[in-house]
Formats: sequence, structure tokens, C-alpha cells
Amino acid sequence: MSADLSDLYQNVILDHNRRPRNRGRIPTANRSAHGDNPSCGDQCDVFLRLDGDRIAEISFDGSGCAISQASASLMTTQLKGKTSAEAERLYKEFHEIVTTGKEPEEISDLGAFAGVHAFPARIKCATLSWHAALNALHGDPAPATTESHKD
Amino acid sequence: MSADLSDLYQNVILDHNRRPRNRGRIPTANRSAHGDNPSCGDQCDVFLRLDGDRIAEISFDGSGCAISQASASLMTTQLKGKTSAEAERLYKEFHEIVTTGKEPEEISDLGAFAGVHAFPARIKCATLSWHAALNALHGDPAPATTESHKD
Amino acid sequence: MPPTWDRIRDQFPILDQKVNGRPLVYLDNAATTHKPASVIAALDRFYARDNSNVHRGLHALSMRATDAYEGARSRVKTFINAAAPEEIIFTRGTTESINLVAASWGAANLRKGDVILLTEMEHHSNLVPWQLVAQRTGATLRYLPVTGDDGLLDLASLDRVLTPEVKLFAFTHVSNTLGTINPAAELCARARALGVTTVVDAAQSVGHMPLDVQAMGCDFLAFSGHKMASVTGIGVLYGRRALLDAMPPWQGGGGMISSVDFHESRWKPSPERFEAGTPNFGDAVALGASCDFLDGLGRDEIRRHDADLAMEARDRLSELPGIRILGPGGERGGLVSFAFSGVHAHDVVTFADEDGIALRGGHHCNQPLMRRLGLTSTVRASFYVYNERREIDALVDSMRRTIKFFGAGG
Amino acid sequence: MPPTWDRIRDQFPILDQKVNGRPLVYLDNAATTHKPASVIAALDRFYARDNSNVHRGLHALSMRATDAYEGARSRVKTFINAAAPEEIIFTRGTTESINLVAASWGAANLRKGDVILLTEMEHHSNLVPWQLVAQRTGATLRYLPVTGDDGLLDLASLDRVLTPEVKLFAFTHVSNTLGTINPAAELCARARALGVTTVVDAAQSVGHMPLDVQAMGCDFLAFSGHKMASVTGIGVLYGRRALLDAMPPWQGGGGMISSVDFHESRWKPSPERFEAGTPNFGDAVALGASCDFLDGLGRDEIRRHDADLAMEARDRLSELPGIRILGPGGERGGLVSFAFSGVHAHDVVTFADEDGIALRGGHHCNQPLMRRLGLTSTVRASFYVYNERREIDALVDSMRRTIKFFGAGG
Ligand SMILES: Cc1ncc(COP(=O)(O)O)c(C=O)c1O
Ligand SMILES: Cc1ncc(COP(=O)(O)O)c(C=O)c1O
Repeated sequence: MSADLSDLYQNVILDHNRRPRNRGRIPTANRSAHGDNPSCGDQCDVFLRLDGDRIAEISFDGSGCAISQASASLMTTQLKGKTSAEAERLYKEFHEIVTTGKEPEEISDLGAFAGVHAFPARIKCATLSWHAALNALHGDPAPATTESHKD
Repeated sequence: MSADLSDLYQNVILDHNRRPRNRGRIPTANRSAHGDNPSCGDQCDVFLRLDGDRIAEISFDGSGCAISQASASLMTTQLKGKTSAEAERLYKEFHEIVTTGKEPEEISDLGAFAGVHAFPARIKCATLSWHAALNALHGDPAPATTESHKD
Repeated sequence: MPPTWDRIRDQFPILDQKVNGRPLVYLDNAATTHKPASVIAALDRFYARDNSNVHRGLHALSMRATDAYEGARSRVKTFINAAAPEEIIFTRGTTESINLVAASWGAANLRKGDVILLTEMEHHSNLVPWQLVAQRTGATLRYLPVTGDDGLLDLASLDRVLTPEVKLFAFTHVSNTLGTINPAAELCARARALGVTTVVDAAQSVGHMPLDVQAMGCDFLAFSGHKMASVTGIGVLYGRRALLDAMPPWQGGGGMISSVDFHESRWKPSPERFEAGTPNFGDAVALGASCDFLDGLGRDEIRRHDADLAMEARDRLSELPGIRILGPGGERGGLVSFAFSGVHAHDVVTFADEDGIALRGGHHCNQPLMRRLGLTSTVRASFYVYNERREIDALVDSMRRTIKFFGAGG
Repeated sequence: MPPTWDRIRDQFPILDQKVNGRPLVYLDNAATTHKPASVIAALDRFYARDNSNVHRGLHALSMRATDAYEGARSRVKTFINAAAPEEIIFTRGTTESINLVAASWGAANLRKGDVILLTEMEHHSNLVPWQLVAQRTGATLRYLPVTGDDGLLDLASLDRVLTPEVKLFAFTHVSNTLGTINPAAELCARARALGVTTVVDAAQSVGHMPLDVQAMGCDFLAFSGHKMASVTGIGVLYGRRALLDAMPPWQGGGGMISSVDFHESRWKPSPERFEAGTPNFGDAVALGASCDFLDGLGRDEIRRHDADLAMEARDRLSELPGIRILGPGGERGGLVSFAFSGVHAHDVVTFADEDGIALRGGHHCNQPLMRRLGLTSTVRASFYVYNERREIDALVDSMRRTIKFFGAGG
């Protein structure tokens, strides 16, 4: 396997893909949003229980490639307990990681996604669940789609 | 001038172009038809006074290139006094002359149009007035257009 | 000199390259095919020698360009055995051809209460245009079902869905996801018996097998050049002359009018009526060259070649653990589409690319069919004249490595 | 290495030929321009190396093809200084671009009582689409007059015709018959002040002069590749993003949907929403190469070069007996159109062809304007980057011989 490909499919990603965390609908969710990637048919629902401005619980459901499933799973572990401002900041960092390959500032599993930048067609796979989560957070009724933003 | 071009612009044609015969509307016409060549904007009206099945009088009006004007003018001289069957036969002969370059069977000014066959784009110029005349003869209300038939 | 099968790969310059260090194995032909040197050269030669705007010109280049363009029309007429060149309308491709019929024929002939019959295996390009015209006219859509993973049309249901309210029946000749070859002549005959107008989507068939519109008995037929060894930007709508001449124009502009006034215009007959603006005569010339190329190889031979590869690939792939293969058990068009339990199509395609193999993964513009079969995506391998048996070996090896990596399938 | 003016003719292989035994003098550039070797090579290279269907592919060729196609979109964005690549929609050409606006924007925004304002000098392609949409919506057409043979828009009448009922104002930037360069920025500003949407037909301008859509202030702008040193089959609709995103789709099919169900679909935003089906990515790559070619020469220089030739031709021709020359007395686009008393345009063109000179004769898809000026046809000589002064000598000599032959004009 080439260096690029093994960078893309890192162990963290394979692990999250095989054993997704926080998968399924939270019964107590008070926010949710749907995301889809029309180029490839990937779908992702994100469910939140917001407690004030803080994400008390978060889960996802959907189908897609290893990158998109692992990204959604890892995202739920990262966003749990965060305020919306913190979530925005994390997304910004994640976005930079997947588009430029830059390593995260602090040691974080998000770094496992740095290999994505060498596969531009897969960047949307990695960011789909994050867009849905941010839409849920903002109470945006429109489904997130990877077509309406630039990655 | 090349042989082809002087074949196209024969003296008979230049003469009919310069001094068109039977130009203008006949006041006593009982049939008329309009023809146009959408590719180049040429227009031709043909007026007939039919006496039974015989063309008692015929005239044309319109605008177009030397070939189309000369053809209309010459046509009026040829069709005058003919029955509709004779007119059809003459048109068939004329059509063969302009598309194949074959000389007419009997000596006739129609032969002046044999040079047209070397200029396929000009065949429609030569036949426009004939189509209008046949439409007038048949009482066809639709304007003749060089697009609805194959030349 | 007609092209021959022996050294056929030499005629496709693009095949001579490595991808990720491995020889390119191009198995994405249902998306677009490659172009032989003769087609690229025809385009080149046209622009370097005869280029000029067509129709209205009286100078030498314009007459040559017009002859080349109308020559391409006649070539296509012969290729599909239309009754007259006037039945060949040049469009950008299958999608535009179907939109033309939907907008022009549909607007003139459909009204509330009418039914448009489609099948469950239609490509979005033979589905969305009908949704749009249904919205505008008040007609409704109805679907002839697909039987299941074997991908056949449920012909037993045809009587039930082909009722007197049906005004138009549009269906694909060969499915781009299932590989199914539908019995087009039979479907057209059944429709014609009820006075139903037929539209055949031949995107996946015309470059792969003999096709005779008069024998098929369709009213309209649509296809794309880029899926038949020609370039992008050119395609065809075939229509029976009597239908075309009764249809209103769709796009307006230069070339399609017989006279224009400030407030009213009159139209030319077909094909000009439907070719507003400067036509894509350059790419039409390339399409004519592709017809020559394909007939040089022989379309019966192409059909056999593509089907043999597809059936062999299907049989070999079916030995892999956890695979689900779509489409008919017997003969099929030159493609096979499949899914693995536990590995997503996009991961499969990315791994195959590492091995230099070009596959397509996704919904293949067949979302409703996918949903119907309980899938979101499949991997598709599709073959054309230059593909070889050894490429199936490479495909199967790559699939094996991928499912092993993901620990899936077994 | 940017193209240079010194040996510019060497870059156009088609120019190196004889017609009727005489060196080709191609003066039919307003109909279509020729293609430099770099553009033909770009097309060739794309098909021989990177060809693959775009967008939905994850393999190497598909990613390269997508980059090439989207790269061409960005190149065009820069060429006309659009705000974003999403404002560039690829079409077949000017005609299709205008039909797209008329069908999509028109259907959504026009109703009975509304007025579409055009000018008397519009090409059929910027006239017939509006007639068709007017018929469908109940809107009516109105025309800003042309002053006469000097071919100027009657700006003094603008206030009279640009009334509150006007919803859309469509006009040509440069007239293909008169050569007039209209004050597009001023017209757009006048329209914008009244909330009127503007459509600029840039078919005759974009390849001939600098053009900045933001400085011009138009809402939509349409042009064709084949009139700007590129190939047939590709053109552009520029639209302001906010307008495009509010417009319904026109054609339906693969690539433009965000999701499809058997009975309902959702659309992607621009540009995909308006690019149904496999796009003409091959020719789009060629269009990008043409932008490079033209910018290499410099568009200010091209404007000056073409206008100089047109003005010199006008001045020299005006000495001929019986000639009537159309268009403005001062600066003009690179063409001149004229008529002789007593010799029809088609005879002139046929005689010129004998001398190897390619001219256009006819109504130039401007029938209503012709009628307005009391003409049925004119002869048109139109210039581009490869034309030279000596070709004006050849033109004038040929005209002189023709009128002498017909014993006309004097
Ligand atoms: C001013 C103008 N508008 C529109 C068009 C139509 O362009 P196309 O035929 O490339 O669609 C032309 C050229 O024919 C033109 O000169
Ligand atoms: C069955 C079928 N129909 C229609 C289309 C659309 O063709 P195009 O994208 O060339 O318009 C395709 C290919 O994408 C197809 O496979």
C-alpha cells in the first residue's frame, strides 16, 4: 500500500469505521440535522441534546465510506460536552487539517485525518457529519449538503 | 474569371437579371404564392392568371441574387401559356439541369442554368421561384420555402 | 483501412500510461469511453482545414464545413438506420435529447390526467426531465417495476401499468447499473398497440451493439457521443419525422427560423427547428468518425466482446466473500455492478485506483433504483472494445486485497 | 511562451491553404473564428491523456478530468472577472445561454403585463428566445430603436421605453451586423436604477476586447467559444450568484440533482443546477486554452487591431461607387457591413470566393433590423487577430471587379 493510502486509512480511522461510537438516535435529542453528499450518496443524521449552549449528548446515524463513518464517529467523541463556540473552533481546526494536511496544534485524534488532504475528492466525506452537526447546533432547518459550501 | 464562375453567370442570366421580364403584380391575377429562402433572406412572389388549367399570365416580384432573379424572370417566359402538367414537366427538367448540370433535351434558355450545379449552395436560389409558381398553381396556401423540400 | 481487433489498444493513446505506478486498467466505460486516434485526428483535421460556420455561408470553407456537418448527420442516420437524415437532431448528449422531447413533445401533448410511464431502472437523465414536465403539465409518473437483484423489468406487470391514460413510455435500452438489456422492440410494440409514444434511452447501447431504430419501432431515441468512442459535447435525438414536424421549437435563435419579425417568427422544419444557434459541427464530425470506427470493428463483435468480459467478470467476482452482484444471470451489456458487505464502494474504488484500476462507485445516477434495492451505492466495472481478460484478473485481485484489508466479507 | 503578434498567422494552421487557387483571405470571423494550434493541441492532449467523466469519480483520470474542467471554469471566471467560479455556467454557446435565462429566469419572474425590452439590433438568438417566453408568460416585447444607417442605439428614447413595466433588458454588446459597440455599462446602470434585470449578448465582444462583468454591472452575460478562437460546442452563461441560486432548473438529469426520488427531486446550487448531464468538459478545456491565447496577445491590443482593420476597410470601401455602408462613423468592433446598389450580396460573396476571400452575405440573423433599414441582405467583412492590411487590398480589389462585372454602381 502506498504511503498516501496508508496515511488516508490510519488505524484510528479504521477503528472508528469498524466500531463506530455514538451511533444511533438519542431518544432525548432536542436538535437534529440531516446531511448528504449528492456526489456519492453518503448520508448522515446528527442528533444533539443541547443543554443551554452546551452539547450534553451527541450521536449520528447514516451510511457512507470508511472516511465519512469514522469522521462522524470521532466527531461525536470530540464534540460531546463542548459549547457551540468550542465546536466551531474545533471544526475550523478539523477543516484545516483535512484540506492542508497540517497536524493539529494539540495532540488529538483529529490528526488521523491529515492524510485526507492528498485525496481532494474525499474531503467532503470527512466534513459531511461536521456540517450536519453545526446545522443542528444552529437550528438550521435546511439539510446540510456538501454542495452548498466549499469543501 | 474561372470556367465555373462564367458558367454560373452566363449571358442569359445576366441579361434576365439586368432586365427582368414580367416583373410586378398582375392586376388580374387569380392565384399567387409567396416563397422564401430562410438561409439567405431571398423572397419571391409569383402571380398567375389561370384560365382553366392554363397559365394565361404570370409575373413575379421579390428580391434576391442574380441567379434567383434571372431564374424567376426566365421562368415566367417559359411558363406562360402552359398547362399545369406541362409546368410540372418543365420544372422537373429544370430541376435536373440545376442539380446535375445536364443540358436540356431541346434547345432552351433553361440550359443557361446548368452551371448552377457546380455551386450547390446556389441551387435553392435557382429553384425558389419555381416552387412558388407550383404552389400558386396548386392553390397551396402555405408559403413555399426552400427548407421544406430537398433542394 | 478498417480498424482491427489485434492491435486495438494501440489505437487509444490514453491507454498507454501508468496510474500510481501501475499500467492503467480503465473499467469506467459506462461513464465515458476513450477516443481512438482516428476520432481525435478527425477533430484536429476539421479545425485545421475546414473550420467555418455552416449553413448560411457561400464561401468555400463554409460549404466544406456544411458538407462535413451534414455528412455526419447522414452517417449517424445510417448508423442507426433512421429513415432520413432529417430525423437526426444533434444535441449535447442523451440528457439534452431527452429534455428536448420532454419540453417540446411533452408541452404540446401532455395534460392533467395523462400518465408518463417509466421504469424503476431509469437514469436520472431519463427521469428528472419527466418529473419537470409532469409538474408543468399536471401529468403524473408511473413506474414499471424491477424484479429485484436480477435486474429484470417485471414484464408480467406491463399490462397493469400500460393503461389507456399512458401517453408516453420512456425506458432505457441497457441499464447503466444493472447491465440489463431490455427487450426494446417488444416494449415499443406493446406501447404502439395502445398508441403510446416511446422514448428509448440508448446511452448504454448504441456504441455497444447493432441498433436499428426502424426494427426497434421506437418514436424517439437518445444517445451520447462520449459513450461510443466519440468526444463530449455531441449527442443525438432521433425522432420519427412525422412527430418532429408536429412539435413546437424548444430553444429559439439563429438557424432555426424561417422568418423573424420583431413580434413573431416562423420555424424551419426538422432538424433545423431543433438546432438553434451555431451547431457543434466540430464534434459532430468526430461523431461521424466514431461511427466509422465502430462499424470497422463490427458491432456484433463489440457486443460479444463486451458481454463476454462482463459475464466472466461477474462469474469470477461471485467467488469473493460477502459480495452481492446485481443484474441478470444470463447475457448482459458490458458491465457488472456489485457491493460488499462491510466495505463501502468509495473505499473499494480508492483502493483500486492505487492499483491503477479505474472503477466507478456510487449511485450511478440511479438513486431511486438503489433505494428500491436497499442499497446506497455499488462498485461498477464497465468494459469496452480495448479491455482484455487480464484486466479482469487485476480487478479480482484488487477486490480481494481490499476486502482483506477491511477484514470484511467473511 | 505567450503567443506573439509577429508570426501570428503561423499559429493558425487553417490559414495556410489556397482557395480556388488563391491564398485564403478569411474575413468571416463574426460567424466563427479559427483556432490556434495551442487550442487544438489542448483538446488533443486532454483526450489523449486525461479523458474521463468528471465529478462523481474517485479514480485518477476522473480527478484529473474534474480538475481540468473546473480549472477551465476558473479560467473563464478570471477572463471576464466574475466574482466566483459558480457564476460561470458552461453551455453550448450564446444561443443556449440566452435560452437558459429566458426559460428559467423568465418562467419564474415574468407574467402578464410585464415588458421585455430589447433593441432593434438584436441577433435572432437574443430575440426569438424572448418571443417564446413572452408567448408562454403573457409578457410583451418592446424595442429600443436604432437611429439608422449609422447603427447607434437611440439613447434619447431610452427613458421613453425603459418604464416601470420593464422587468428585463437584453441587448447586444457589439452588433454582428452594424459593428456598433454599445455603451453596456451605461445601459446596465440605467436598468439597475429601475430594478430591471440585464442580459448582455457578448458573442461579438468577449473575444475582441477586455471585458469585466463586475465593471459592466450586468446580471447575465452570454457568449460562445467558437467566436473567440475556441471550438464549437462550448459557451458560457455568466450570472450573478444571487440570481442563479434563486432560479429553477431548466434541464433535468444527472449531475444537477442533490437527491432524486421516484416522484420528487432536489437540486444542487449553481453551476451544477444548470449543467444537467455529462458536461462538454473536452471543449471547456479548449475554451480555457483560448482564454490563455487571447490574454497572451493582450485584449487591448486585439481591440485596437480589429478596430483599425475595420475602420480602414470602411474608409477604403466607401470610395466604391454605389456602396452603402452600415454602422458608426467612429470606432467600431472588428467588422464592416455594406450593400451595393444593383449587385446582390450573394453574388458579391460568390465572386469574392473566386478570389479566395471568405465573406458572409445575407441577413446575418438580423432580419428585423434589415427590414427596419430597408435592406434584405448585406455583405460583411469581419476581422480577427490574424488578419492583415494586405487582405483589405484584396477585399477592395475583389469588390471593384464584381461591381464592374455587373455593370452596377456607377
Ligand atoms: C451578436 C450575436 N449574438 C448571438 C449569436 C449566436 O451565437 P451562437 O450561434 O454561437 O449561439 C451570434 C452569432 O451567431 C451573434 O453574432
Ligand atoms: C442509461 C443512461 N442514460 C442517460 C445517461 C446520460 O448521458 P449524458 O450524461 O451523456 O447526457 C447515461 C450516462 O450518464 C446513462 O448511462
